[in-house]
Amino acid sequence: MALYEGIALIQEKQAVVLDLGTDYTKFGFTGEAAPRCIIRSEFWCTTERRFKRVYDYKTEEELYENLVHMLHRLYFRHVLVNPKERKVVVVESLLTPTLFRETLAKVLFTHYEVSGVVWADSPRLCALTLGTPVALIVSIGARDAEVAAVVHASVVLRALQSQPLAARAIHDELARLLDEDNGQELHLSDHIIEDIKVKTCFVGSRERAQQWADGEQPSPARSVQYPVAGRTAITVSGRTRELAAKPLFARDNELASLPDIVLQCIMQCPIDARRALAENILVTGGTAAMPGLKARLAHELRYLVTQPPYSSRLMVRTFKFHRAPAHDNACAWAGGALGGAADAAGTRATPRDVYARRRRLRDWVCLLDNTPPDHPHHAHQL
Amino acid sequence: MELQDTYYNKSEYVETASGNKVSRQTVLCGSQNIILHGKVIVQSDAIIRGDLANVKTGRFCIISKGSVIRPPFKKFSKGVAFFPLQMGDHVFVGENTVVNAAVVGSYVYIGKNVVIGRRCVLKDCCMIEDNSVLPAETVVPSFARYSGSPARLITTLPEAMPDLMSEFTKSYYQHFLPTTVN
Amino acid sequence: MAYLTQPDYVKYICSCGQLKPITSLYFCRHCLKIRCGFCICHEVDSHYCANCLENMPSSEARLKKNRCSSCFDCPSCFHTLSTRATLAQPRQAAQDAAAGGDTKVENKQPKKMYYLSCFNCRWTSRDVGIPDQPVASGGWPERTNPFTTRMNQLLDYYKAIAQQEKQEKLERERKKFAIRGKYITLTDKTGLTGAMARNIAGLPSSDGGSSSAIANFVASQASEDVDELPEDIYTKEVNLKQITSMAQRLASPEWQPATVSRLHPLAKLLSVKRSQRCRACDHNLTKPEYNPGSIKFKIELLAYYHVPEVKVISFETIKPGEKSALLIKLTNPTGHEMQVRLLQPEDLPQPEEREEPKSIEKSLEKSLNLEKEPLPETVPDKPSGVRVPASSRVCPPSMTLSLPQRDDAAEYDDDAHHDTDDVILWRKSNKIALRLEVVTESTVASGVPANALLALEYSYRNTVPPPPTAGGTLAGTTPAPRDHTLYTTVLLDLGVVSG
Amino acid sequence: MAHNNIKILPGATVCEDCTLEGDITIGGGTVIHPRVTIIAEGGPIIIAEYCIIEEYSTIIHKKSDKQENPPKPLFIGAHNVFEVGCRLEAPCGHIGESNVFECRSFVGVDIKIGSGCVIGAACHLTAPQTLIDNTVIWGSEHHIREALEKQPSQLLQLDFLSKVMPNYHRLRKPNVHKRQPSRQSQDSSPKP
Repeated sequence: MALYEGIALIQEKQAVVLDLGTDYTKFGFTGEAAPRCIIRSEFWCTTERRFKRVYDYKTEEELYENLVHMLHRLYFRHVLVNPKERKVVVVESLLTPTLFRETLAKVLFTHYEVSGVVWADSPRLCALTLGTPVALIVSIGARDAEVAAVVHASVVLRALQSQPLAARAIHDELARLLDEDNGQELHLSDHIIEDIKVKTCFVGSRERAQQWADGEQPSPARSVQYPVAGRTAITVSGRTRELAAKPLFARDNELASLPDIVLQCIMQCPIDARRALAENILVTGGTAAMPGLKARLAHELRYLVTQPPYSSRLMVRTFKFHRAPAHDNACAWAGGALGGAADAAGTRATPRDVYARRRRLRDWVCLLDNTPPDHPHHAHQL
Repeated sequence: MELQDTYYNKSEYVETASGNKVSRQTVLCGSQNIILHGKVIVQSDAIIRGDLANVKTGRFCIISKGSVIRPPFKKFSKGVAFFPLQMGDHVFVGENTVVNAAVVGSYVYIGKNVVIGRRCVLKDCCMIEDNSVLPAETVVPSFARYSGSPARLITTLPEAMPDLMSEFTKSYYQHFLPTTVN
Repeated sequence: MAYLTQPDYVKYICSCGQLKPITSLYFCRHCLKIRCGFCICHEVDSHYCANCLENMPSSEARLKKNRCSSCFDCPSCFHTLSTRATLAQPRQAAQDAAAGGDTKVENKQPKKMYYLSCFNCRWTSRDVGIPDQPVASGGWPERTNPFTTRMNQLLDYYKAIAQQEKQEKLERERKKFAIRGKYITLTDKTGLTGAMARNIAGLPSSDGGSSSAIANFVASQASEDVDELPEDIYTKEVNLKQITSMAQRLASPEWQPATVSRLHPLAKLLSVKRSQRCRACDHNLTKPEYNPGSIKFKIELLAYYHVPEVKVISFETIKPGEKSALLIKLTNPTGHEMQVRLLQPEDLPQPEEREEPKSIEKSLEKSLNLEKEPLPETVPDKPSGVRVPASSRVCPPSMTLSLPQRDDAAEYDDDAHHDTDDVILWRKSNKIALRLEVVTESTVASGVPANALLALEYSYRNTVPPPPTAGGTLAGTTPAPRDHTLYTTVLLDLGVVSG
Repeated sequence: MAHNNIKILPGATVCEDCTLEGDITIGGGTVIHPRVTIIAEGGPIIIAEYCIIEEYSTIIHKKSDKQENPPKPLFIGAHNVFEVGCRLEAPCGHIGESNVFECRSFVGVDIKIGSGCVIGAACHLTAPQTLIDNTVIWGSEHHIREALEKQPSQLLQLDFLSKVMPNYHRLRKPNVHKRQPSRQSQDSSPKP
């Protein structure tokens, strides 16, 4: 008997976990503590003779080709396994466009002939890395910041928040500030902007941000001369270093800043979960690794909750934060690796033959999938 | 596209019995240590440093204008040794390229303005794109296409690379013609 | 070679609809169809290290996480690190050892010590304080992922839950009725973790025998403290050379060092040799030799060796409403004489709609294989319905051209036969150069890319014996090569329509 | 063109197939390979001991408008290596010791270079900047890092070259008879 079990273990190939982010792709095996590779989501395009981003697409066909090339790079250059007959755990946002999901499914099932795909949303996967029953996941990635409440392993969908407050917003602000610092339009490439951000920028404290906003000039941090190939060095002033992440915390009448959406998410959750959520916050995503960002968010939350409109409607005063057993940028991936390994038999995967017959994916927004099983509607179906 | 004819001044080039065409405007140091295996073209202002160590090329190699073929040295605890430089058949070396490699295999395409660092090993069937820099002791595997500075693998080459390269160098040789001076 | 350094002037239309130069196409001798990298199946054939060119069996590669055990990459610039030897000063060593109070004879001779060094950016293993090693290969200290312990705890916990859930399910099935909790219904339907919710939510599990992994599990503890900015951030000078770039951090996903002093040599990632397979008939199209240094293939069914090659020699500028000359060269790469006829693309016979599902035996095997339901489609969707817009038309001559087989010895006969034909420019061994005319509609706007489609009908001699079961060939008879008439279409890039 | 005043110190190996123009001093132990161009149009160039200048390298002391009179020399320290095809343009000033100018690198006029620096292959430095000691620049994006220690000296290579090159090349004869600079460090190295 033991022998057969052994064979079964060998036969069930370790699944791969794919987190195809806007800027960076995380790819590796289930059950491992870190992805095998974190690479830019781009591939060498032979016809255009340049690196092309996966998310640069206008048509479904173009996206299909991009994904084929990207996955080819991942499978044959980094992870070095046959895609065929192997399961894939896809880490996705709950707000992934349907076109993208379906095209990815098509690529995985028909082009790479994977045996099954587990579609898993990133908030719940992040929560898996904590093991707590309740968690508030604040994920700040490349394009969007998403706040999702995970209560007993399900996402409170109506409280889901998303705003374009992430790396892109910081990069735009940083580019603007650098132009100001140097008195000219620099037209720096994205890579250089990112490098300046990573090497010099941080998120200053709330008090100092307030001072800057009020026109007071707190003594700025040291400025940096950043050398660029083929031109004079760029001045990065202390103010720029400190304020590049300002757009994330800028408040206006719409109350759409990062701390605002966190509070709104808590507010829209069931009343008995709110306190637990506020005491189980996990800030993740690549941008969350920016020095001082988590601290600033914590201070903003503690301050804003005492201000209207939250002071009267949200009776939460303590905020507690978790530390996930993974780097910020690979947290959702790590959750995927855990979930995928626990579910080694792949009971939750969409098998290829099922996909081939039905040609559709489950989606939480679709009534076919989110109707409870005992709903009378099901009687009309097969 | 088919290759166009390239013309050279007949008085400038020396053609040997084995079909090598070598410009008189080259610097062939230590020519007794340089072996060109036939139908090799060495264009003007190319330098081959046979004085440092032996240099051997295969058949149908093209050494373009201004390129430098230089055996690499290595330091040991007891002194310095220059290694012989070997080049296979059907190798193209572009203009103003510096080759410090230890071994260049067959069917290798090296673009122009390339720097091949000391003791690099270029296996058969690889391609280094124009303006690339290969740092010292790089091993370029077969069917790899390298580009950039420092050069990295960007993509792979077609499986028919040996035939493409041999056709290219042969037709280059056939289209490398003396001007008919009247 | 021109294929690699120039834009693709001639593109073939693959059977899947993609436009590709002939060098990136394959020819399946069993389906007699052109295939491309997009519509074939790639497989990992063997693992090897691109630096030391050693093969590694795939089981070992899996164990070593696809990393070479002797080669390292520079963590600073990603170039391959070189091992360098130095002679350790014995005096120094003696003094160090003196701390242990044991100065022995072996300290007398200078000892060879090795360190890793990068020839590109001059990073060395000494930069980050890694001690020199007494052996040239290996022995470098390995780091462990700081998160591994916690991840393993979590893993055990979730595996235990999954196991428990499986048992419950079995029991439930035995009892023949389903207990559905209030919470589970919705999550179970959509979620990966839905079933785990049952446990997390503290719902009673059917039996108390929950494993120790579950009982001992401690969930992550949140705290009010967050990582505050370091005090000196407003006053400290930034040294850009001490901070790592994104690329340097992500090169080691487990550690992601933020400062240069934490960089560590990266074990070199292995490369793979790929073999490629036709999706329609499962036959190999290419299969490389095992030896990493070899450029030979065991199987190499390239279009370049089986399909007549069309090359543009030169062309006149395309002008609207005018005729221009086009010189092309045709090459027969096969070992058999080939009859080629040029056609208009619309003259091609309509190809059969769907590809035949392999040989009988193959489909039989598939139908017997019950768990493998007949999958409707393995060949991917046509990436784009490639409707090739052609600005011009080629006027093909109505004659059939005969191309002799490829003859490597003939390469050395330099003289081409210059025919005085209107169409045929010259013939040389297996090559023929043609002068064609290109007609462009007067309605074509200037400035648009000029191109023309050209269809080819060619004879192809297939030397592959037919599958033995299919025709019932008698044993002993050598299967006669079969001749086929095949078609292909090429798109010629003729620059830009000029005004 | 001002008349050439080439001073070659004893122990230097200078190939005849070179272009040397202006007031140039070449230190003992230095090796100059064929096809090197050194032009001292803006003032003298002084190359110290034990430098290696490889094929197609160009060193130009550029003329400039704010030239002092008499013009200041361009001083190139000892143990510098100029690899194949590199180009150094400097109006005047001082290049430190033990630098490596890798193949096809370019150093423009407004760049100050300390000691022990490496200018990577094909790096084009044009913007004004100062390279502190042990700076390493590489790649098309001009990545910069600081090396732990100075670049190792090339004395062993020089030893080899000065022995081998006279067998194959026509050399320019040393024309300054000065006591040979001390070769202490070289003598200490073990003989092959």
